[in-house]
Amino acid sequence: MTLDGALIRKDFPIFERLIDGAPIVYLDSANTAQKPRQVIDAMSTFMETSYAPINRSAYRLAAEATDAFEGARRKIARFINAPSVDEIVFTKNATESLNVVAQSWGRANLRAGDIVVLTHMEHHANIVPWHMLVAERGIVLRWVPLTADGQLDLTDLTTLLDGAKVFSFTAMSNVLGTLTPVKLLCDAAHAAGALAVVDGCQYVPHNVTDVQSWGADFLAFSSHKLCGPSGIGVLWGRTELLDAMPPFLGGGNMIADVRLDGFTTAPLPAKFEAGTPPIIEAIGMGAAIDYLSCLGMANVRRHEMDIASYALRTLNERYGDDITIHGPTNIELRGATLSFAFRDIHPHDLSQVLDQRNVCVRAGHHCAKPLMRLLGVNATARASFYIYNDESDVDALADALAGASDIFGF
Amino acid sequence: MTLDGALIRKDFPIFERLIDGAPIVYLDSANTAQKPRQVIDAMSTFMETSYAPINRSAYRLAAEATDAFEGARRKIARFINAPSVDEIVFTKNATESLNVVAQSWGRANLRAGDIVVLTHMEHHANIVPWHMLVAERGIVLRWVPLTADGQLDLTDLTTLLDGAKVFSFTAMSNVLGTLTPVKLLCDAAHAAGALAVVDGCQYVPHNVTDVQSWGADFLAFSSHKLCGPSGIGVLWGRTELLDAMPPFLGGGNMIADVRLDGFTTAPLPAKFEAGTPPIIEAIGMGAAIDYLSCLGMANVRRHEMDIASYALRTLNERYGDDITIHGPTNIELRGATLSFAFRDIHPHDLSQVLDQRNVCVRAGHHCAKPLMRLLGVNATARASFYIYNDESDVDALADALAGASDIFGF
Amino acid sequence: MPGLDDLYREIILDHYRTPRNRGELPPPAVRAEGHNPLCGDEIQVYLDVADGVVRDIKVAGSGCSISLSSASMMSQAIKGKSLDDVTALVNRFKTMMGLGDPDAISIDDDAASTAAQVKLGDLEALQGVVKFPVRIKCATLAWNTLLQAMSELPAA
Amino acid sequence: MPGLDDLYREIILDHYRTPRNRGELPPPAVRAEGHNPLCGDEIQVYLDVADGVVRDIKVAGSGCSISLSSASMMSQAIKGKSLDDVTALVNRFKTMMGLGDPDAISIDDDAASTAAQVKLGDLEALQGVVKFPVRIKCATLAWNTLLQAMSELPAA
Ligand SMILES: Cc1ncc(COP(=O)(O)O)c(C=O)c1O
Ligand SMILES: Cc1ncc(COP(=O)(O)O)c(C=O)c1O
Repeated sequence: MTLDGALIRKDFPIFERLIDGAPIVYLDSANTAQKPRQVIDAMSTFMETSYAPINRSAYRLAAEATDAFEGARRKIARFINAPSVDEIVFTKNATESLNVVAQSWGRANLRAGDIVVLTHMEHHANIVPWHMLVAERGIVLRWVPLTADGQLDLTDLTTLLDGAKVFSFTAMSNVLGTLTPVKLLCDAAHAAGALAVVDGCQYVPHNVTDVQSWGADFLAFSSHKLCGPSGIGVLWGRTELLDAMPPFLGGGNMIADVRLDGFTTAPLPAKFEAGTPPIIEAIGMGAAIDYLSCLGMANVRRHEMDIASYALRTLNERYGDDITIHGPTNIELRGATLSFAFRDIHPHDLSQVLDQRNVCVRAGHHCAKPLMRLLGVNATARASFYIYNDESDVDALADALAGASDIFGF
Repeated sequence: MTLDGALIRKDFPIFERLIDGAPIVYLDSANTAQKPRQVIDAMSTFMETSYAPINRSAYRLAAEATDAFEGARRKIARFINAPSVDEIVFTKNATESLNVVAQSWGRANLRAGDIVVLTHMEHHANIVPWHMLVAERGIVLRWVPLTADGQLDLTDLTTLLDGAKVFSFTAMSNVLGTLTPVKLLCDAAHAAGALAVVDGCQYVPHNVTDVQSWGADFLAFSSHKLCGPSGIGVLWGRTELLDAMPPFLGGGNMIADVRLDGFTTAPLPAKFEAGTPPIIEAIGMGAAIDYLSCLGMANVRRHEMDIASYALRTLNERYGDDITIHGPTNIELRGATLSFAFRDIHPHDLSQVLDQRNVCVRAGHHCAKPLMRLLGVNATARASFYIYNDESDVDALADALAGASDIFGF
Repeated sequence: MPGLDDLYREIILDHYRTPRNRGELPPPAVRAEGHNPLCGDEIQVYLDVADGVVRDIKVAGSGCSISLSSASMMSQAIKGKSLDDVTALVNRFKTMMGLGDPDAISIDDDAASTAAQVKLGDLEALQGVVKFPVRIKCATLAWNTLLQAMSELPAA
Repeated sequence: MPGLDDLYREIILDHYRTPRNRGELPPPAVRAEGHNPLCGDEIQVYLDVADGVVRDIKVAGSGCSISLSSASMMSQAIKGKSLDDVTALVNRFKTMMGLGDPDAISIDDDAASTAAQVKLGDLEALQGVVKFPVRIKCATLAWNTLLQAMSELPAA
């Protein structure tokens, strides 16, 4: 099935809004995605008719709310093909998910000198938690380098992984759009005796995800990038690992018993869900997953490949040497997230000027400063496309770029 | 101004719902509160017209979303009279807020043998994080005991606090309804050289809160108990303390710089807000605070005192020795949260039977197992009242209790 | 909506008011303890097994009508039974509670059909609990504690 | 909605294309570094002060048109000024940027009126930035870095 961006936009109320008399060209979905009416309504309806505490009360309203909440968990388990629904831990965002891995698994298992391997294209969320263990524990970080066209350079992977305890890597770069060979990387990690931690923040919203076929150990992702609400993320982990890890946050719901002199933990997933969970958000995330599943994730991927091809072709043909688009040129190896430099215009100025035509692109370091330094820039402009975009959005971007030259007088 | 529960209920769509042909008598607000249309609409409208990333992009839509998000932070600062808006840290719930204090401040400042004082009426959220430091660090816990009518027994407070580094206590018990003398406790903590950490989860939604007049050091509370959405909580802390603490979660937004060999942290409050924050939830929480402020927190308190008085009177008059209501009888010393035992009927069965008349009360240990053991029970039934309740709800509860006797054949 | 009659059947209230096999057993009987973390209920199961047969069982602790009556009926049902029959009964009971969890799927066909044949007797009265999902944990508390006790039996 | 003309005034673009006082100063000039964590911009300010007067100032690093032009205009405006005048100018500029933060409130009346009298000159061109709140951090980056440099001056 071919997706029709214009038709999909009709499900997203924000595209009815006019700024300066024109609709919004939203090209910042790698940052956070817009919300379809189905998600907004699911959250509203839940608050209007079924809101109640989860898991702790005997009355029907609470049972109904619990069913809805746990139903969302089951949807998520299916969406990533988790072997067990109890392996789906709700967190507040992917950042917390990665911190749980680093702080809970890491503190229990990593000692001074232990090696953790990251890649040069990681988001700060998959760097800083490990830096914190460097400072606290004296673990050692190694970095997988990049090729000139922004892929992982795997030449020395075996050497890098030698003796490593963890290999934590993104399935798709939020800057370069690069898709990494996740299964191959998981296999390489395991061959070296290391855990494979996958940052799926940019991958899960855009592709069919199957943690079992990857053979991954942990997967982190956020709801807000897949058309769900903010305030909720997921950590998936294999049962044996989650079972053996110490809890991360202490409080209600994560305990079996609490006495004056200590506590025991609840079974999965409650053990990692201290306090009142993101109830309304889980309902919304479930609705987002229903929405995406209905489109079909294979179709979503194909749709984005089409847009990315068209964008690369259009921008390169129209601006030639005036534009530098980072990352792989082979569409099979990338998603529809394009970071670029345009003439000498600073990305911040570029974004501001594009905004005058309602073209929303992000300018900045994209929470990937080590990668920025590697690219030799402080910042890039980034246009990222999703289900509700189509070729007309690429054209709008290309047209708006022309306006930027005028102001800066080239 | 006297609040009219029936009028307020009209703002809450869930009270239009009929179960078995009758509306819901929701007496579980100490667990989580229902949401007014104003909050539901604020969240929907934000998603429909203004959803965008926060703080990281230059285009107008993002600037607008940022203003709305930071506006919510300002509302919260005013609501608790924080001296600076930068002291308002968004967390996922009060549980996380308390864990940040224990894990971030605690790990940096507490050593083996250091003393932390808690009370016997704390919620697990204010116990387990400290237990974790007992296991990890060897800190020592001391417990403020209770009087027979469920108040803090302060007879030996000076001795208990002697040499303590932290005094962490609830401003209102979620089981007994007891209000604690917060200012006095803060002063006592400071006189002993200890920090005063206030768990305001049950207090902030029901009373005028002023952290400056208390002289507190930290305050934790959740949005979902004050008619706001789930998925967001607050940690307020004094600037000097937050500034000196190490960060808790590592990732985007909380950094000033990230290099291959380390990172530096951003200023407050970003330093403690790693990753994409609860954006939609902050908007919703801001709307809830507007709603409550409009009613007036002093009026809310008076309304709840009236209901609590009526409830104590009605239940005691009607059921005499067949009912035991825990906690203070003096209304000045308690909120409108009533835990009780009714004849020999197990709270779980009681809750189930009351539910047949749509009376929703919680049965369980209320995440306060140490207190349960002190009371000599596994569980209590708890009816908790809020702005949308009135005397008719008390009557519904009293009537439904009669039905329970029938089934269990007394 | 299901009515309370589905839940509080007379036989359940009878077992609640007059619990069978209440008490403790001295060692070498095995003791296991179960919590319902949601409501704070705690139950202890004492199991005395010889030659693969449950010679005696006692239940202590406190709980609601559903958890205590379920424990009482369970104790009646398994006393004198072989461990194999007990296992089959546990499976049958859990199936009745709608607990089609992934583990249950892995039961082989033989075991499943054995489970289907096991007689529930009085326990059928607990069928109504399925309509009150929150109470399923109450009804299964004693059974999970029993399983734990069985796992702690010395190898034959 | 404000138009881009409010932001990209000709004088701003001129300072952006031809930045004044660009470069570095050797010690004993004080060096301070500022980040804009949102966009990754980094700026270095070198400050040479003698007898309470700014003898020289240089700016290095990279940034957008707003941050670099603001830095360039700032360097022009403060060169040769007394530290008191510089402080007054910083306050005046921050007030123009709408930064009525709590600290600013604590300025006493005298200082506030002094600040009001300080001439902004070319810097007035940056007034339009207030309409683009996200860019305020760009416009003030050099100024905050300057304050930091001043705080690191050896005590007179
Ligand atoms: C006194 C008290 N503290 C802490 C909490 C934990 O709040 P949350 O579950 O929102 O993290 C609660 C509520 O459950 C509470 O009543
Ligand atoms: C690759 C990658 N990892 C992690 C994150 C962090 O996600 P969140 O901000 O939702 O925690 C992001 C998004 O910002 C990302 O793009």
